[in-house]
Amino acid sequence: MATEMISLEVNGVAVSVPKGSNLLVAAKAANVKIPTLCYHPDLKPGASCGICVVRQLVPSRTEPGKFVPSPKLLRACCTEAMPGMKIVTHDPDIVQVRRTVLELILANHPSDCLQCPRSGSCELQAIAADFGIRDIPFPKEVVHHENDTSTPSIVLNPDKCIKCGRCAEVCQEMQNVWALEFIGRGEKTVMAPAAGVKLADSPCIKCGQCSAHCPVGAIYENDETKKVWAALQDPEKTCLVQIAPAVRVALGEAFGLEPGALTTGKIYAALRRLGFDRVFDTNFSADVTIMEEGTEFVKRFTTGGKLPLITSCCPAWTDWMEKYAPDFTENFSTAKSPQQMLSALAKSYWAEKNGVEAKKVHVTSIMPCTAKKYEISRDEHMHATGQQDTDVVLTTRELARMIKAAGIDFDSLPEEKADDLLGVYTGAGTIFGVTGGVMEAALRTAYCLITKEAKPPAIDFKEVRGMDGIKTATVDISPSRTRWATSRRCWTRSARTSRPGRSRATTSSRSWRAVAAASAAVASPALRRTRFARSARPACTPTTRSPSSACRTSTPRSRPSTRTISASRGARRRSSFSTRTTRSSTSTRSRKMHGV
Amino acid sequence: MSNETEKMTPDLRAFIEEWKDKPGNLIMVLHKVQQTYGYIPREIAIETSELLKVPLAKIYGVVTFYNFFKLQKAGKYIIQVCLGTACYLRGGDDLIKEFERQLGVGVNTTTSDGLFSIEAVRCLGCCGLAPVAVVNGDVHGKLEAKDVAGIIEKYRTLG
Amino acid sequence: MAKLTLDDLRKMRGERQKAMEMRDNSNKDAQVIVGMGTCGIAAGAKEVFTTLIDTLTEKGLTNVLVRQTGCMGLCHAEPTVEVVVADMPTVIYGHVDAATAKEIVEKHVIGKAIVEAKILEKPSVDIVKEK
Amino acid sequence: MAYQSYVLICGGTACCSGGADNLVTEFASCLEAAGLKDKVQVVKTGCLGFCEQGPIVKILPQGTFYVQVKKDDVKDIVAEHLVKGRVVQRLCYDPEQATDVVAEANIPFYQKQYRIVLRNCGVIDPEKIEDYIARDGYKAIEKVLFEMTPEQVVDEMLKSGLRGRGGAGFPTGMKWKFAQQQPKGQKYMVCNADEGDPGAYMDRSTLEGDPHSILEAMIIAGYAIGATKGFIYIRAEYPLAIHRLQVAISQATELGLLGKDILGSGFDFEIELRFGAGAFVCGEETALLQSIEGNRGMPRPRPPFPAVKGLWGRPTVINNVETLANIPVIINKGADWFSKIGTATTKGTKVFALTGKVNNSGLIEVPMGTTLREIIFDIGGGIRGGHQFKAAQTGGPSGGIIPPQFLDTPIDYESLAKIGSIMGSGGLIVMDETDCVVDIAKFYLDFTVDESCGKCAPCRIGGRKLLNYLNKISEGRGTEQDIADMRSICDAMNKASLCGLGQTASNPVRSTLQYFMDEYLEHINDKKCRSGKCSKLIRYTIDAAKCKGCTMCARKCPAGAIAGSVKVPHVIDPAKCIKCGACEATCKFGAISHG
Repeated sequence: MATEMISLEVNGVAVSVPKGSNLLVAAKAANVKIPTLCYHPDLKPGASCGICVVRQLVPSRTEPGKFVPSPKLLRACCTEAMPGMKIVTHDPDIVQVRRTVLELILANHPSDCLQCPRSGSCELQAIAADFGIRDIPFPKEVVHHENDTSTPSIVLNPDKCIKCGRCAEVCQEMQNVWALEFIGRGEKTVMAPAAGVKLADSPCIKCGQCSAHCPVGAIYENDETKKVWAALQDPEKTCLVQIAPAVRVALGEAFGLEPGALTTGKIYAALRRLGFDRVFDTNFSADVTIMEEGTEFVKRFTTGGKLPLITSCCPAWTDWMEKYAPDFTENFSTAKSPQQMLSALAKSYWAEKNGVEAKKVHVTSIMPCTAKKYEISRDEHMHATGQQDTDVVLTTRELARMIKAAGIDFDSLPEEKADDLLGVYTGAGTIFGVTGGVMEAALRTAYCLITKEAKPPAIDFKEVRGMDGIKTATVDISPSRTRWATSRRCWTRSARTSRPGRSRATTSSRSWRAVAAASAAVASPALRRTRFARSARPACTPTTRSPSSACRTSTPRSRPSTRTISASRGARRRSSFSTRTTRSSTSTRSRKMHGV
Repeated sequence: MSNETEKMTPDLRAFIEEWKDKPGNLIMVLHKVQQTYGYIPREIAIETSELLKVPLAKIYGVVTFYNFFKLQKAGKYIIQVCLGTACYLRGGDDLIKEFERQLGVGVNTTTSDGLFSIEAVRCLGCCGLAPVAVVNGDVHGKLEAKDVAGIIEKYRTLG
Repeated sequence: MAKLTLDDLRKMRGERQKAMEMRDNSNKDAQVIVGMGTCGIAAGAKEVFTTLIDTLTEKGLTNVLVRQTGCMGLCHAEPTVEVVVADMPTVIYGHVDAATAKEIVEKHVIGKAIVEAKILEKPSVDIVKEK
Repeated sequence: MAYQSYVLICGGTACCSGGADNLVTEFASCLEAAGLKDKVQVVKTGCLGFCEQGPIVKILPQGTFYVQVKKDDVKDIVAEHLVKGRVVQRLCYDPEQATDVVAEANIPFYQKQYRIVLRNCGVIDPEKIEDYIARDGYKAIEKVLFEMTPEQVVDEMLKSGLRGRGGAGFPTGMKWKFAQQQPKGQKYMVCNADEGDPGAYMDRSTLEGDPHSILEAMIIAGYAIGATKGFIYIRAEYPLAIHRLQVAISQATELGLLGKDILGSGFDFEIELRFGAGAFVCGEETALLQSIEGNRGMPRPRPPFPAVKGLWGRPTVINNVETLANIPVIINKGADWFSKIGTATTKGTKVFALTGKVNNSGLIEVPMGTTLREIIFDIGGGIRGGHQFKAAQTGGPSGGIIPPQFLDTPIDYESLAKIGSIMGSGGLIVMDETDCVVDIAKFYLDFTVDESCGKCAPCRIGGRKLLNYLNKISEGRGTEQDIADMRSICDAMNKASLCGLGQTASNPVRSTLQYFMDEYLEHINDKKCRSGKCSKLIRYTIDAAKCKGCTMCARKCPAGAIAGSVKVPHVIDPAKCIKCGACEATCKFGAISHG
């Protein structure tokens, strides 16, 4: 269906934009980029900063046929372009208003740009530079709050917050987590978890979407580069590093390469030059994960285990499930995430082979997601080798900073290779990096394992109409048909539908459950019908044999289920919350949700 | 103060059940909570969140947005001093200061004996009596700073 | 009560109108109407209301109706009391306290003399009666 | 035995100073002479409100009004009026129009108040639906439901020229029309009873005094736009109004005036109450809707307007209490009748909560076009305590301050806007020379800073900055540059804020800067507050002529700011003085004063 176009006038220029576009889009069509601060294209406009104001020309009341500037300004971000509209994007008055608003915001901002983690990528800094703000006429007033450093992943610095609300929007509407909310009113508003708790005690899943969307330095990833520098300097330590699939694409951007440019070989080279003793690739353990998960699926599929099988690679996702849908934790694969597998292998298999004491091995992993920082210490299973398996997690941004701090000229680095043995991988591992990749890889592996065919068919995922973010595919593992579902945005979906009687949160989590249940329903009859049910035996690959126990959160036989794990975590949290004296009757879910 | 554990009363539970499926119920339910306990206790907020299937963050977002809802238990006697325009012009501000001075606590805080808390409110609608202070529903009109001691004494005697 | 039809409503209006015009809701000779809005109550209208009833009971008067109404708008003079006695002009008293309430019953309702000093004006004409 | 006649003599302050006391004795002696002593009662009353024309004498039961009565006139009134029953023409307010009976209804003064909205307030028992019905209540729905199409109802509203009384004055009929034109389906009718202006309580009184008129109007509106569900969003701070509404809703439901198939017309309509929870910003339409939906009351951008996308995304009309109270009358008496009242652009009446430094504070209703002077001096009885009128404020925290030169401006939306204020919801605060404009601006800014939802940067930060500047000025630390900075903040707040609260929050500052710049400059340059409100600028001085050197003040001074030896006049060091006033209170000789 062709998009309906509408015509309007921007600065006297006739433009045509798709129906439903906002005035930012319309202005762009007239070669104007209206300055914005709170607006983010991923999110519903919050309309909070007041920077993107524009003027509409309205029919004159006194002189028919003539258009006059309306005294009121419109916000371009949240105003829909209407046919025949006449918009002025800038005049001296508009620019002055924008400047004053900016000055007001800056008057309440610490402006310690040099020490700010967002320096160089801060949207406020950029817009202040665009406007050439040299001094602020209004008295400076910064209300000081404590930073929230309770999680290993994310730091909240309320002093820098401009209350744009992006973090709450992404946390609530996109991630359906509800860890952050506007708390308080007026000038006392802060973006914080409910009930006065710290982020670690909130439903936060450490996914880092808030920090990724924060325009300023109010929410940022916990910087741990110092720990890595220290390890690199420690003569006692053998420093290993692993890089996750998604990093190889994202890092290039930090060095001004085209988005999507593959820089794998350069990253290996850079890591060696930073002083790492061995450079491994998480893709290797992604392969292991696929074998584990694929095998587990085949086992459950053929012998009647809990289905559908849900991947447990993403710590934010597992955290979310434990908090919001604990009844589904048994559906989790018991396989560890690739990061944890590689670290465990490094400190057991690799250390043994190379005659290094496990406790002298230091594993740094370079990951795309802040939740990985939390995963490494989330429970006892992350200490499979007797000490914490992964020592430090750095995000892509942190690695970029290390490379820059070392002065390494990234662009001109040669392409190098990763180290054996934990550095080789297949195509299945690589596709982990793309959304839905885990599913596809697991599916392909399972297909091969079940059908014993060497080459899986191409899998075509289709988005289910009306359910934004959910993909399904049907694979014919002759004669049964298995349905697969994956969600698009990291691990959850955004539900924008809202109707009376149901809050968005309810609608969204209900639909999610509906999908999960639906896929379970489809998978089960298939299971009964399959003739491979008894005959197919899981094939073992060499990689899964010896280190297998290190790669699982627990052995299948005596496994304390993930549910048990979560309950024990819950208990730990409960005891740490001192104001709560008696145990209420609320379910595990609510306790976990509320971080009690 | 608020670290005593409140239990959900059957009456409140029934109210929540009744309102559960009505659209836009949250604020009405919170009114009922506040009416029951005098503030919004944390445990009750959590239970309400569970019963209404509303995220706790949303409940706190709402509670902290509206002046009417309190997260701390207020004093036995709530002294509301009107700061509507008429009362302000006729000295409402001085009244507040006098109450604060005599009770030794500021606005929105409670005396250590748990007896009094002071609130500044906007227009109680008795401008003819300005300046006005209301103590647990009793209106005291046309007040002057010198009347403050008497009012405090009256309720202190009641205990 | 049963649901009204259009005719019921009209009939009801007709009957009540007559009763209101007679200023007599239940064959009473006099009516004492107390302004009981928030402002009136804040200024002490409840006390006035009970004093009126008590005094009437005390005097053994059963032919006087005491009823409430909303705010007349005379906030500076709350509490206000309107007294309707047959053969006398309708009078509104302002700043009524318990003592005045007693006086109203004794002097105005019984003695048919207006109580001094606290009389107010009706703030405006009645548009419902205006045709 | 009742008296034949009653002579009411206004005993208000103004009339007494005009000689009302003499009139009482004069009447007594004249009546005695005429032998009417036992037939006529002479009563000295409270203020009858018509102070400009005092002393006033009113004769009951005829209701004849005599103005500017002098001692010599008394014998004429007794001889002519009380003995012969003839009106004394020359003493009537307007002798031209005087007929035999000059009743108050015929005197223009009493038409200064004209009660449409408040027609039943103070007349009916609000908890008796029968009382309301007797006063033409639910007559309008008879007409609407049985004789008119929804389009005709909307047309009638458009024709009447009724504009929203919530503040901005948007034509009510237009609002209804937009909602009516939306595709069929669930629509909502909302009554905005979240009256938040400090010093305004018109809606509360209306709801308390005449709740059924609001229900009736909502049924009419629901029928016109095609809504079957209504919500009344009311402040939780109004328990009595809530109670009376609950009583009214249950009575109306019981009689079948609400609910299914109203009066057998086939039209269904139900009303639910929703409580506010103490947020001024929820008076703003979109914030109000957020609040009804159970959210934080943060305004959202318009368009889309609620009439297109309102509650839960459905077309919704929001009218405030006063607007609604007009509607049954407009239907009953017709749009033509209504549109004859008021000015060219603004029809009908306006209810004001008249408070502040005025003698007769209260709730008044006047036809649009009445001047501020008439309201303050005729109806309000002038300024309290013989003080001077300094300014009036309309529109509460969103409004502006009106200086004396505009006292004769006829009140309507346009003319108030022209002089830098707004109609607002109806707070009308009168100030005298003891009020300081900087202090007033501070009061309103303090309010809006407290009540800002915090969403928009211009309002959240700008409001606080303005308040800080005002504090600085009131403490004598201001500079002229501050004024320029304040102006640019006002401008940015006005133009870049999302909702009405933010856009208008700077109005008290803008208008005081416009009309009382000299006072701001006095605070800044002379460190002086002429009204003595800004305590930091007060200067205590000792009159050397009166000071006996008793040393009491020096001993009392907590700051050690007073120096002097025994029996020698003392001196206050203004640098040390903390303006506590202890010295002034202590001095037995009245030697210490402040200014």
